[in-house]
Amino acid sequence: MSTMDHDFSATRRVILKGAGVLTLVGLGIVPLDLTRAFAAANDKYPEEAFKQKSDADVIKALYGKTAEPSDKVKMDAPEIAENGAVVPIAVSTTLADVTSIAFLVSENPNVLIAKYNIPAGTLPNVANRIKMAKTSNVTVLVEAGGKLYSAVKEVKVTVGGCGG
Amino acid sequence: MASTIRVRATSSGETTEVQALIQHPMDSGFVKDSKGELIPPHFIQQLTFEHDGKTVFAADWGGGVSKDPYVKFAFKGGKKGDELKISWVDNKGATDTTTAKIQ
Amino acid sequence: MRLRSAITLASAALALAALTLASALPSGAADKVDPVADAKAFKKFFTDKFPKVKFEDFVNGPYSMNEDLYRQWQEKEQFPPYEFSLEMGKEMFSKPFKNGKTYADCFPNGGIGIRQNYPLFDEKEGKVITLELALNRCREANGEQPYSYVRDEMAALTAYMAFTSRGKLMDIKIPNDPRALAAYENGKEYFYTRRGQLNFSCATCHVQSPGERIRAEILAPALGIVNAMPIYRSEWSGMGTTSRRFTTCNSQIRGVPLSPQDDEYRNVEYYLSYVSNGLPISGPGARP
Amino acid sequence: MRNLMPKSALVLILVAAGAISASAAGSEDDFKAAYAAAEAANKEAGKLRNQWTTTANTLAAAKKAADAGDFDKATASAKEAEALAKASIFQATSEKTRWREMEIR
Repeated sequence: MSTMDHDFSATRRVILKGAGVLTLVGLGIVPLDLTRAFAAANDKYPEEAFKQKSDADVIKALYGKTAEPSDKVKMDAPEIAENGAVVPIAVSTTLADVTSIAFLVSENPNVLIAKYNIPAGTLPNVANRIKMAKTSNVTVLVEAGGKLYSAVKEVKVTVGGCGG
Repeated sequence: MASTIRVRATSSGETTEVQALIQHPMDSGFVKDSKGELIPPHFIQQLTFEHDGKTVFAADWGGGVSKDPYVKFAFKGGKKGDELKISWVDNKGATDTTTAKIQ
Repeated sequence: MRLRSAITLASAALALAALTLASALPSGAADKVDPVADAKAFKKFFTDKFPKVKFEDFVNGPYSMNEDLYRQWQEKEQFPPYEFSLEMGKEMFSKPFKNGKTYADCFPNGGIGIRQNYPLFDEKEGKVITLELALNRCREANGEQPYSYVRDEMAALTAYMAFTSRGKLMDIKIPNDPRALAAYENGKEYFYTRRGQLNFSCATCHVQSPGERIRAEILAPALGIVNAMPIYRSEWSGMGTTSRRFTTCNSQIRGVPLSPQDDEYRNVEYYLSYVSNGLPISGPGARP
Repeated sequence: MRNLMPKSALVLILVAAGAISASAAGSEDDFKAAYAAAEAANKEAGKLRNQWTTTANTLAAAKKAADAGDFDKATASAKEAEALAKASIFQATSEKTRWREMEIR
């Protein structure tokens, strides 16, 4: 069942036409998964993924497959964040067919920070500003051609951005 | 009231670079106020950019995105004078929408 | 509990002991007040200490002294966090009071491009008038309630006024009036006077240690520090005025802050601004 | 320029701290006297425009302990507050001339 989920989200933009969803219903998918199927179709907010407490659980909830490190994923992040409340992180990649990019901070109370959906025609480069509670690995996931790639960098935080 | 969304979109001919800054507290739900009580979560969950009736960028955000969030991306196409529609919805159901002209 | 109180006491005694030990040192004679010489020495101190920092970059605080920080700042400046405050200030500035007048009516040149002249010494009143004070007086003169000196509206208004003055060189005048010199001298004294349980003066952090980290923060040099006001501080998650900077500095060293716009704070701002003459206005600024 | 604390001073401090906390006595009257003395000293520091936040905090702790009926603790805190206030007075007084040592010239 979970395999189906993965394939689904990986290629969701291709099968968004109503027929695909209907077919799934016909296959007798349980309501929970139906919701998720629609979720993908409508870019529904990945509520569960945002509640996860570890990189692995986020990746599982979001993509359901493992990520392989890639030197084609370039992350631009400071060595030492000036303040954990505002840490500028940018990513770019030379990978083709990128469909989404996600930012994870391992040591934050909720690990997933943001997921960006990249339609065809949009460049696989994103910059944003994130909060970091303390020194942590920052992971960028790039979903491209149905596969998942990652890059990791440690960012030191001396003034935390999550209270205190 | 002024929009909560500020956008700068510039076309270089082939691509359009978009930067947006949004006024929002982005409370994660993990921070305590001065009285030691947790500030309830209040953050933007989804942000979309549309050009010519098509979504060119869509963000799913958690409470870990900085206060007054900023994002930058670029897409192929887009001419000077084209409109870009930006909208967000937060976890309390509040929304805002604006349109910006590509420069 | 006992340990805690012993520590508190110990630190009290520490300050005492430090004072006692140091009081054997010769104290400077009360020299003639010479602002021109002061300003020259002040600039020389910083340019000697940081030979690589370009003179006009001193207004960029800690960013001018650390490459990693500088890059983060450059990224932030692409769409700076003070943007909303600045826009709010612009709107507020042009919106008439209930009596139909505007802020522009209270200031020379309609309030545009004049930030570099504040604070100024008012010879009629015999006191230093800061921009923040002038703004609230403008409001009161027009039948409006004054704003809090430390927060949003005041930061927004001063952000806008600073923005219209960006690049103009700080140009503080000390008129030939003994009261002006006295205010300047009093500001200088405040700047160098150690206070609070930590026994720090403004100078301890911003003259002796800029570029260094205190706890986690990289300190800004005193030279040009006022040129960037008001500032959006990530630590505050918001904007703050010069008043906010002074009062929070005082409480950080465990001293009870004076009221915002207290004569002494106005005098410190006068002193600090005067010795930063010739440096460009860079406010509103963004700081860690 | 920088005032680093010599080791000998630290010894002094510890002795002073021990002496004061040992002398803390227990009755309500003792507390009231100690509290009044601390308040007076802090007021004086206020006139010199150099109150310490820690003095106010310690005074508040003293009051809280007294309200809870713990006069041992209340008196000790009040005496501590007085010591802090006196240190702040001393600081303000000596800085009247000492600030010039820090001045850039």
